[in-house]
Amino acid sequence: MSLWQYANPVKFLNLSGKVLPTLSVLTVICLVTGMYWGYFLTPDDYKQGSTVKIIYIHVPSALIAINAWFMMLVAALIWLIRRHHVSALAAKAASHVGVVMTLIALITGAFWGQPMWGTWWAWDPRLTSFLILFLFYLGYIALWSAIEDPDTAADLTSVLCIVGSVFAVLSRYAVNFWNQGLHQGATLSLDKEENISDVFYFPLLFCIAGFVLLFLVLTLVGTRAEIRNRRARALVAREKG
Amino acid sequence: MTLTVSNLSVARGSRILLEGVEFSLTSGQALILRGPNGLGKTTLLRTLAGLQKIETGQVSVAPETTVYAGHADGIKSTLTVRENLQFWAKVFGTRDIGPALAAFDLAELIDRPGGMLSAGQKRRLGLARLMVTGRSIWMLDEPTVSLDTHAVDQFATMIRRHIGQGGCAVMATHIDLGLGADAQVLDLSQFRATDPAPQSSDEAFL
Amino acid sequence: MTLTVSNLSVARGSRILLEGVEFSLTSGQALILRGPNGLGKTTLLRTLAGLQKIETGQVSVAPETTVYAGHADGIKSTLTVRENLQFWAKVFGTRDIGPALAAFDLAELIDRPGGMLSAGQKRRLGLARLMVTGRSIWMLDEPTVSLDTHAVDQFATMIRRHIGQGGCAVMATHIDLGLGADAQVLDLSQFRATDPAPQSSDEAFL
Amino acid sequence: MIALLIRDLRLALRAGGGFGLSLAFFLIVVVLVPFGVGPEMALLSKIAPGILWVGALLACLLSLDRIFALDFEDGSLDLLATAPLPLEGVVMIKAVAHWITTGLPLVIAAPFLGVLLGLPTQGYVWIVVSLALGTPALSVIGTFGGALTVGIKRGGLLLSLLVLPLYVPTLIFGAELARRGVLGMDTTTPILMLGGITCAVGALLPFASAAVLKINLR
Amino acid sequence: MIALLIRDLRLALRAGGGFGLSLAFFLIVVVLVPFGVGPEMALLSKIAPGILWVGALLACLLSLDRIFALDFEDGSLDLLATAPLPLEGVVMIKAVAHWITTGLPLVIAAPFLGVLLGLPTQGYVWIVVSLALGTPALSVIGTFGGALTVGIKRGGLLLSLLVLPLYVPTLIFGAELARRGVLGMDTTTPILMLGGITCAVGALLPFASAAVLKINLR
Ligand code: HEM
Ligand SMILES: Nc1ncnc2c1ncn2[C@@H]1O[C@H](COP(=O)(O)OP(=O)(O)OP(=O)(O)O)[C@@H](O)[C@H]1O
Ligand SMILES: Nc1ncnc2c1ncn2[C@@H]1O[C@H](COP(=O)(O)OP(=O)(O)OP(=O)(O)O)[C@@H](O)[C@H]1O
Ligand SMILES: [Mg+2]
Ligand SMILES: [Mg+2]
Repeated sequence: MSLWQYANPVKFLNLSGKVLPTLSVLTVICLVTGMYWGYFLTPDDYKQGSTVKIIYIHVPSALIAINAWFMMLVAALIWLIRRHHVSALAAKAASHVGVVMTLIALITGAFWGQPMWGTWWAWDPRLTSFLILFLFYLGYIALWSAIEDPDTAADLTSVLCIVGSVFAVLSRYAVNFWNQGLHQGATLSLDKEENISDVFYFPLLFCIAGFVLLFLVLTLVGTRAEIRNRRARALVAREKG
Repeated sequence: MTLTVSNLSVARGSRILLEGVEFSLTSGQALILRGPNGLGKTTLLRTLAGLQKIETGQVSVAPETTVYAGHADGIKSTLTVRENLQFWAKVFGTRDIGPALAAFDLAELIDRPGGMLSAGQKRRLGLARLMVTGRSIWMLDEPTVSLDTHAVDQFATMIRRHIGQGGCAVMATHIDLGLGADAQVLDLSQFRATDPAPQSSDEAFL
Repeated sequence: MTLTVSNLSVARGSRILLEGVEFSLTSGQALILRGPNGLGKTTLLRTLAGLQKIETGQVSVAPETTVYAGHADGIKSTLTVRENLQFWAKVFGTRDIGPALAAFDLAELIDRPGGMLSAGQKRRLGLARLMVTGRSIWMLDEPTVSLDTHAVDQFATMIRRHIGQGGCAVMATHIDLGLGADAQVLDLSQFRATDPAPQSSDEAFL
Repeated sequence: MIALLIRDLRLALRAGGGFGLSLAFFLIVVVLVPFGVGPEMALLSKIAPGILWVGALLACLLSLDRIFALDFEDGSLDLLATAPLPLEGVVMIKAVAHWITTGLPLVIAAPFLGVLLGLPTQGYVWIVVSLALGTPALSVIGTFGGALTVGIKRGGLLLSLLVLPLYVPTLIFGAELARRGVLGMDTTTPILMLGGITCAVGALLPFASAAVLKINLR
Repeated sequence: MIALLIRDLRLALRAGGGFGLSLAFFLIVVVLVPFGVGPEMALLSKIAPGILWVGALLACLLSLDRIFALDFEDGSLDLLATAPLPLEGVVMIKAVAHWITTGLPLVIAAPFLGVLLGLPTQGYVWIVVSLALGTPALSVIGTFGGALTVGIKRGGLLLSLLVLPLYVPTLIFGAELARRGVLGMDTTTPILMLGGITCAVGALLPFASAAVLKINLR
């Protein structure tokens, strides 16, 4: 049997129902460990003070925000090529998680920026392209909700997702170009990765793992809800006639 | 140049409306579809015209021989009657809009903008469009709405001439089209989906 | 509660269409207006309803007793049948939408959004609206368009009940409304403006 | 009347009803300006109050054609005009519904968007005050414009053209109020003027709108 | 195909067809900005290229919903879809007609409006070049957005929301090109990028638009 059999909504419901409890428990363990370790067992940074601890939410959520879009892109392709309903609905569910993660990354970033850069917001390329990603999410979700027929909505949002991805990459390049033109060298973004010491690194890993699991759990739950919705619709249609 | 429909189901808004629709039409035949409000006549015609998805079953017809005329006539209110008609003539690669104008007494309205036509005049223009398409299989949804008795006669004449020249037509209507015995009548009530099954895409969820 | 029209001219787009229209209607009467396409039936009804200017002549009627129903039914596609109807009931200060729903078999469609109705179902909802207005003089433009024969019967029943209760109705139509002898018929062709005079405001320039 | 208000709010909130979209448009205008003007915060924070006001005004403008055009197209407006409601009341209710679904969200969102443009801290309260005072006038004036253009198919752009000059005084005093507030200057005159415009416009313009609507329906 | 182009141009030029209105909107945005930002010429001339680009983009945006919505509402689109024209061709023609009636006037008007914002003399040619290179991309992308939202009543604002992030690269390179031109800096990269975007978008996006339109008409 191929993997595709799980693209059947009913099979998917059964399988995901089985894995969800385990996944949820794992999520809680990772998040609690990472957060507790990060917030209570690490020292304050010598330069940034305690604000550095925003990193435990900021970085994982930013990661998820971007990768959720990739997942949606893959799901869109699967829907357009193989027309598996689960993938269309999973894309929809992922977009809801993705937009929230984008928002969290933006907000935590803003709260971090205030003490570090003295401003809530700067038109740094990285921040800017994130804002554009947020707009893409908004448009995508608005399109889903504006169309009644679920198959049509799935088709249209899939095309939007693909076209949007191309443009998102293009904007990323454009934004880099645009900002360098004005801020020669004096970019605001921190030198990441290298600066980070192991003390912060390991709890961060746990947090990232926790957020990845959280994303999976929320997306699964969302997909299941969408499937149930469609099921209810189908049943109502059969009943009423 | 035939239209054959076999075991067709049509759906709207995730509900199957008609099931197992079967009929076939060849050159020189006209078919009138009847059935109560909300049965699915409009849906069926749109499906035949390729404007809606086929749920199950087959429609075998060459798409480049059909033309559809629905509730809306697609008349631009700022273009004149002539411009409206000529546009469609060009799109369908035909030349002469004269016969179409003559068939529906539109000659005197020729320079009037579409927005200044009365309901019946609009509909006459919409029907005249059929003649300039040069297509042979016509699909008409309530073609005589708003027409006065004289225009209904003109419509019947047009249809008779069309099928006389080897064309064919499928029409949905609630009222008498004045075609008498020239057209067969098909009551769609017999195809009403009995156990209204959900649409095929919803079925996957059951 | 009467409608008296004397020596009325109506115009559209700076052309007088009908001249010297005369009729009067009292409680319990129904009047059917007939005439070929483009004669001015819609224009006349809109003038009577106060939606268009009176050229010359008089229309004596209390505006708060009339209600107009034209080609468009004013149905909001995102509101359900119930919400659509209830809105008009509230606007006109009536309470109960039950009888109106019953008169046109709308009970089973009550939670369906307006945009998901078929042409005939929309029209039935449009007619049901008349009943919730509680107004007594109805002005209807081609009320039975798209209705199936059963719904036409329901419409005739509604009109009979309305005039039986002392209401009255003016209707423009090309087809049989199923009212038989309950309604008088007025052929508007006799009032066609003979020498299509320019509209009054243009006259100043002659 | 209440029924009409409820219906309009309900229509706005239903799928495709446009609620939140003018907010999104506001967001987008504010986001686009840095792309056009360049990313320097010093420059941006200088033009921030003005851009916020222009953005709010444009977002408001774009939703104006929904006020009457939808009702006109599906025939509801004819029916409303012959219903036992005074047309002035209908116009008033339409303006109120428009403000609730468009103006109010803009007022609430403005400070957040101010962050993007680097609005100085003391500016937030003034942006909110100036928009809260000014947007009702925008809705009422917009309703007038909607009534003027009601018979015209896709009159959206014509509507903008007609309404924009009428918006100028509100914009001038509104933006001036916000700018003065940001700079810590005296704000009495613009506050009084802005409040005066909103009151006067709210009291008088509905009559003009109703008159215009009557002419258009005839 | 030619017949369709002629029809669309004719429709746009007739009364109420919207020709000139997006131009007027452009004018008004440019006029409003000084009211919002304040009258200092030094500041205005600094933001002039950016404001001109943002104004042109908004004007373009506002006319997008006419591309398909009108044809959809009166049933023409159904008839066009069953006519012997490839849908890709229809989409292409629609974009061309939109550019001729909207983009081109904007390009021509921009230098005149530049005067109002105190654009430096050497900037005029660059504003024209950048808009001439960029607006075709705006029309094509806009057509895609129009095709996406065609079945949705008054989808105008949703359309804006969908299209605006897609406009960002064009806007950035366009405004950057104009700004660099004004400052006398090197313009090769933005010219190449802008031209590249326009060509790529013009060659590929119509297929996506046609696909989307097909889905929407089904
Ligand atoms: C609104 C403001 C901000 C936004 C939208 C934002 C967005 C992002 C994004 C998109 C990433 C990329 C995640 C990845 O690709 O791995 C990221 C990573 C990061 N951000 Fe922010 N950020 C913001 C503010 C800040 C501030 C103020 C700081 C610190 C002073 C900061 C520090 C970091 C660090 C350390 C990373 C991890 C870098 C890495 O692992 O690659 N961010 N942020
Ligand atoms: N907006 C307009 N401007 C100018 N003339 C118009 C306008 N609308 C309609 N007309 C013309 O006015 C005349 C009367 O139109 P009206 O709609 O009243 O006719 P009608 O009797 O209702 O016809 P039908 O039976 O076709 O509905 C027609 O000849 C029509 O061409
Ligand atoms: N957009 C829609 N979404 C869901 N259901 C719809 C939609 N449009 C119509 N329907 C439903 O589909 C059914 C068939 O509609 P259709 O328009 O095909 O009927 P019809 O036979 O043409 O009726 P009529 O004689 O009234 O025109 C109706 O019951 C209607 O309520
Ligand atoms: Mg029908
Ligand atoms: Mg009429």
